[in-house]
Amino acid sequence: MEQNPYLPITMKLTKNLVETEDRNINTFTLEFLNKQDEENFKYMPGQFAELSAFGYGEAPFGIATSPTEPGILKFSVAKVGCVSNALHLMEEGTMVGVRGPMGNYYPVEEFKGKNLVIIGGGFAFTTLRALAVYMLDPAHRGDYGDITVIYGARNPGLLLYKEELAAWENNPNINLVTTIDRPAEGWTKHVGFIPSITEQVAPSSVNTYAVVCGPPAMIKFTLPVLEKLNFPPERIYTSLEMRMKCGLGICGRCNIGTEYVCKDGPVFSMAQLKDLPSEY
Amino acid sequence: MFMEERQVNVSDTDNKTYQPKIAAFLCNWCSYAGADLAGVSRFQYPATIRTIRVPCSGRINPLYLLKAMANGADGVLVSGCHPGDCHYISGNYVARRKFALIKSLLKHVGLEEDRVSFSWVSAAEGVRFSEVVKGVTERVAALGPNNGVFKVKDGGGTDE
Amino acid sequence: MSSVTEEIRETARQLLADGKVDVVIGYEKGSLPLKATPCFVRTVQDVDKLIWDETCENNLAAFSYKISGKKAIITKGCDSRALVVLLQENQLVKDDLYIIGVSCQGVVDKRKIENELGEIIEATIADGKISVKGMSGSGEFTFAEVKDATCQTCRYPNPVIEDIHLGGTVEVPEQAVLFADVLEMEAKSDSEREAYFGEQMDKCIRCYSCRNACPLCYCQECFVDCNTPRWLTGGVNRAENLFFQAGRVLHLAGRCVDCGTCSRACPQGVDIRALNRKMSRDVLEMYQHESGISEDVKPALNVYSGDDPEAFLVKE
Amino acid sequence: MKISKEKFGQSVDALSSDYRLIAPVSEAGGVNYKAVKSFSDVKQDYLNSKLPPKSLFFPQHEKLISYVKNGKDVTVKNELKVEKTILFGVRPCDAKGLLLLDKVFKNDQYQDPYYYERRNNTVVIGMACKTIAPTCFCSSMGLSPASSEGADIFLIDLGDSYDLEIITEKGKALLGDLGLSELTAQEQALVDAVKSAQTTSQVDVSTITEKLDKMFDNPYWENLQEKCLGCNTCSFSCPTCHCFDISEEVCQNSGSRVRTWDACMAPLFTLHGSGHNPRSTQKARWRQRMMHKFNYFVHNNGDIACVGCGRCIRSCPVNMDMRQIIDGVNKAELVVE
Repeated sequence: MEQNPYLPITMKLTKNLVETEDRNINTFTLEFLNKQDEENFKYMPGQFAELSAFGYGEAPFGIATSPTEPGILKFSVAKVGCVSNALHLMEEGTMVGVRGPMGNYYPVEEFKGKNLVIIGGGFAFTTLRALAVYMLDPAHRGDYGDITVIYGARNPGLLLYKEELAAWENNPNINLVTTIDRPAEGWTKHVGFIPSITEQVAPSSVNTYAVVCGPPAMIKFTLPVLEKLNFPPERIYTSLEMRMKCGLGICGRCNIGTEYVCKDGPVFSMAQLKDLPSEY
Repeated sequence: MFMEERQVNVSDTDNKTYQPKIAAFLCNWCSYAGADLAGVSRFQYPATIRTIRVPCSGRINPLYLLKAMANGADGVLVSGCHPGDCHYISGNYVARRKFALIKSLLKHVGLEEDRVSFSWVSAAEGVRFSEVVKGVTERVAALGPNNGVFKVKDGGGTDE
Repeated sequence: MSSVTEEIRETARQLLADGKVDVVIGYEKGSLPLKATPCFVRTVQDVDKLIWDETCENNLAAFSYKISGKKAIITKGCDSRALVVLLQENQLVKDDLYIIGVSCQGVVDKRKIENELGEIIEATIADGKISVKGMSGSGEFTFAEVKDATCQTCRYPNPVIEDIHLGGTVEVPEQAVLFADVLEMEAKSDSEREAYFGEQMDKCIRCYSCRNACPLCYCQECFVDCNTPRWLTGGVNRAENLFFQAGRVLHLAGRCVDCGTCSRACPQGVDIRALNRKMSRDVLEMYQHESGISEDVKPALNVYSGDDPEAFLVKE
Repeated sequence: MKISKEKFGQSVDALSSDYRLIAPVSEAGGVNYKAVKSFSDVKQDYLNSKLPPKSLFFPQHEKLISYVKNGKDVTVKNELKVEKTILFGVRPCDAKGLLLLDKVFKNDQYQDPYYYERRNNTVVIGMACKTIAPTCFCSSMGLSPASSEGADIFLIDLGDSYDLEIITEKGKALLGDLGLSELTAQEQALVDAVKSAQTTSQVDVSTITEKLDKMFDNPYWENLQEKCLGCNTCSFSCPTCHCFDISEEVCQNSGSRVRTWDACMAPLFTLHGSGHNPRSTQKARWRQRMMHKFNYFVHNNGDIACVGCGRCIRSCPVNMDMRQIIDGVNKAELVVE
């Protein structure tokens, strides 16, 4: 019999880190229990996995680590429902279930030789982080041109991966722009919503791809800006969220038209989305 | 507080001498204190109840009782303040109407009457509390383990 | 065509033409024999779709709070009781509502006919007789023979609340014993009742058509859908189906208006009404209350009396 | 070719040590597929089952995995259990329904082992319809009351005997050499009559897929579903509806992950944790239902996901009639942009 795609592997929660000041988002570091599991779990930035808190249920989350970070997986999860609450309360050392990797990934092959602008808002930054880390890896950095990251949150306390962001500030391989919605004490970087900051700092659209992830309102207002900057829809990618259960394109709830977000997505280009019904 | 999803299985029929397990929903202001008084006064009563403290008998949702039975409690006891003594003035009066209907419906669908018991026990009635628990335990024990109409077998699966 | 149908169409036409309402919620002829179906008339041109006969079995009060705007509703006795409860529970704005009252002789229970003749191919109703051509034969029934069980014990065929009344009224037959069906069930032994309800619950597939058809099941989140806490598992078996039905019935205790739409909606023919009727009888007997009769009478479970019966208490 | 019912029953019963027999039986809720001890318990005269036989492969409630927690540790167990099965008396619409479900439970990337293990271990014996209900419309869906598509062995009831046709290798392997006899001329005439029968009720689905391609924003959906109660009756009684939910059932330290039927008609079906709902109205949900059956499924799997069994029509409490809705799509005016 083929492998049962409903059967999760168990992984050990080695770190349960409070990520944001409002304590709403934690980052979980999971460790593979054996080499075999890790080898079977071949993934790329942009893919997601179904995380189980045994006794509570299972929910899909984007993988925040890049395959260039061996031995572990990280997930940054907001506290919204029964599974995420259980995960937040989980003690380090507990076993959790993981099914995946699922879905498609950012087209890193297609990005080769191109510049990239990564635009993220709020806690949708998880798989974007994976993408940035993947491209910054010495093995891959040479494949890509300039990398610009525009990342915004409501206030400084809500930015994810603060230490990493600090390191990127001083990394010549990446151009990081962080912004917050309103001025805050001690904040010396950009202030303003992502669409307007993008307009100010975005690189030329020539030979450049854009990857945009964030709350619907942010996406809605950022897309026109990118259009204005002459990014064609084929060169704008985004990752969608949907209520998912099986992650296998069977259970029937995450489709947008003929496409199942879990199986055919979650990464879509704007050109693809234009051909699909606007039901997301 | 975030409500625990975990379900507690209160049924355990492996014991050699059968001791029923009874989910007891006790009002904070009276029966819970009554149970406390029974305890500190060393009035003996069988260790059959699993106490769940509620702010008022008026807070009891019929689903609590159904859920307890579904998860395998052999019996359910609900106890509140005597009519007229409600901390919130009328909570138990409103509850009384509900309770009468719950009791009547459950009997109607075939649940043994003695599995679900209601009483009024004040904070001063330690002796009475122990009497109530003794009585309820005896009657539930006589019925034996819960295989009643609400008991969900094997986590609920029918798998076909 | 019955004169009531004519009157309904005329009234609807007036209401829409005068702009008094945005929509008239009524019945039109369904696609199956002996089946009317709810319809929503918004233009004068569509008014002639409206009908009124013994097949108008749905409780239209269930749509009253789902449809926005000012609406007129064709209202039978039981529908009107549901509207009263909904008004009491602040689910409806009275000013948005225009109640077109019609008296109801009762509705046809198609299942009774189909049990005898198989699926119905054609049927006509004329002069109180129903002629049916079914898959396994033809037959003729008197209306009384195939009247829905709910309607046979109906005590409120005439609307208790209305803005206009169309057609005549129906005389309420005197019932020697109220809730005779419940009494009969009560007289059975515990195990007989358990067996009866057990068999009923075995049929249930938890499609929730009963809940969704019920005008008074309007909870935003039903307890069966709630996942924190999770009251019910997804199991479809006797015990859990009874949990669902009992939970629902207890939530409707003192509110249920005995329209029977739950039982009629059930695709599996579960006798859901038997549970609701039991509660209605208890409420009437213990608290002398019938729901949805008057907006001024407070619902039985919202009030109390110092000397409410306490027979259910433990003896200690 | 012909076999007497008695002899056929004996052959089936002879397999009872290896196979369980699932067949139509009469029960309180109507005729349904249930395990029977012997062929003599099988109900022979039935229009169709109340619920489709899909639950045999895709139960309404099934355990996928179970686990036991021990402190921080957990042991996970696969709960897949399969029995060899003969599924007897499946009507052409339902047999076709199984073929459609086959396409759902296996896509370009995944195969559902729970469904497929059961499916692979089951032999489907189809049965032609001799009576046709006024709500049957399988003839419109490329089937007929005697189409053998989806069956491994196909039977036509001739009274005391069956006209038997082996359709697949699997069917052939099951029964072996039965010693079939020739039909008499009279029986042949009966078989021909059954084979040429069509449903009286028909709808036109010849252009519906292309039409729906252009209808996502059509006003047709606006008032179509107004009377829909949003219950799950149509989905649960549909031989091709397959949406499901996965949830957790827990008792102290052990628990299981189960899947249960779900339906696109329920508002919670697509509700996000954030509160956002991509299909927040009954209009969107009905559009999804129609699109999925008559458009998306065709694009993804090459077939319409409706077999014309008519169950949804018979069981709908408010008389939403699939035939009328299809007709409405055919008649709807396209909005020119």
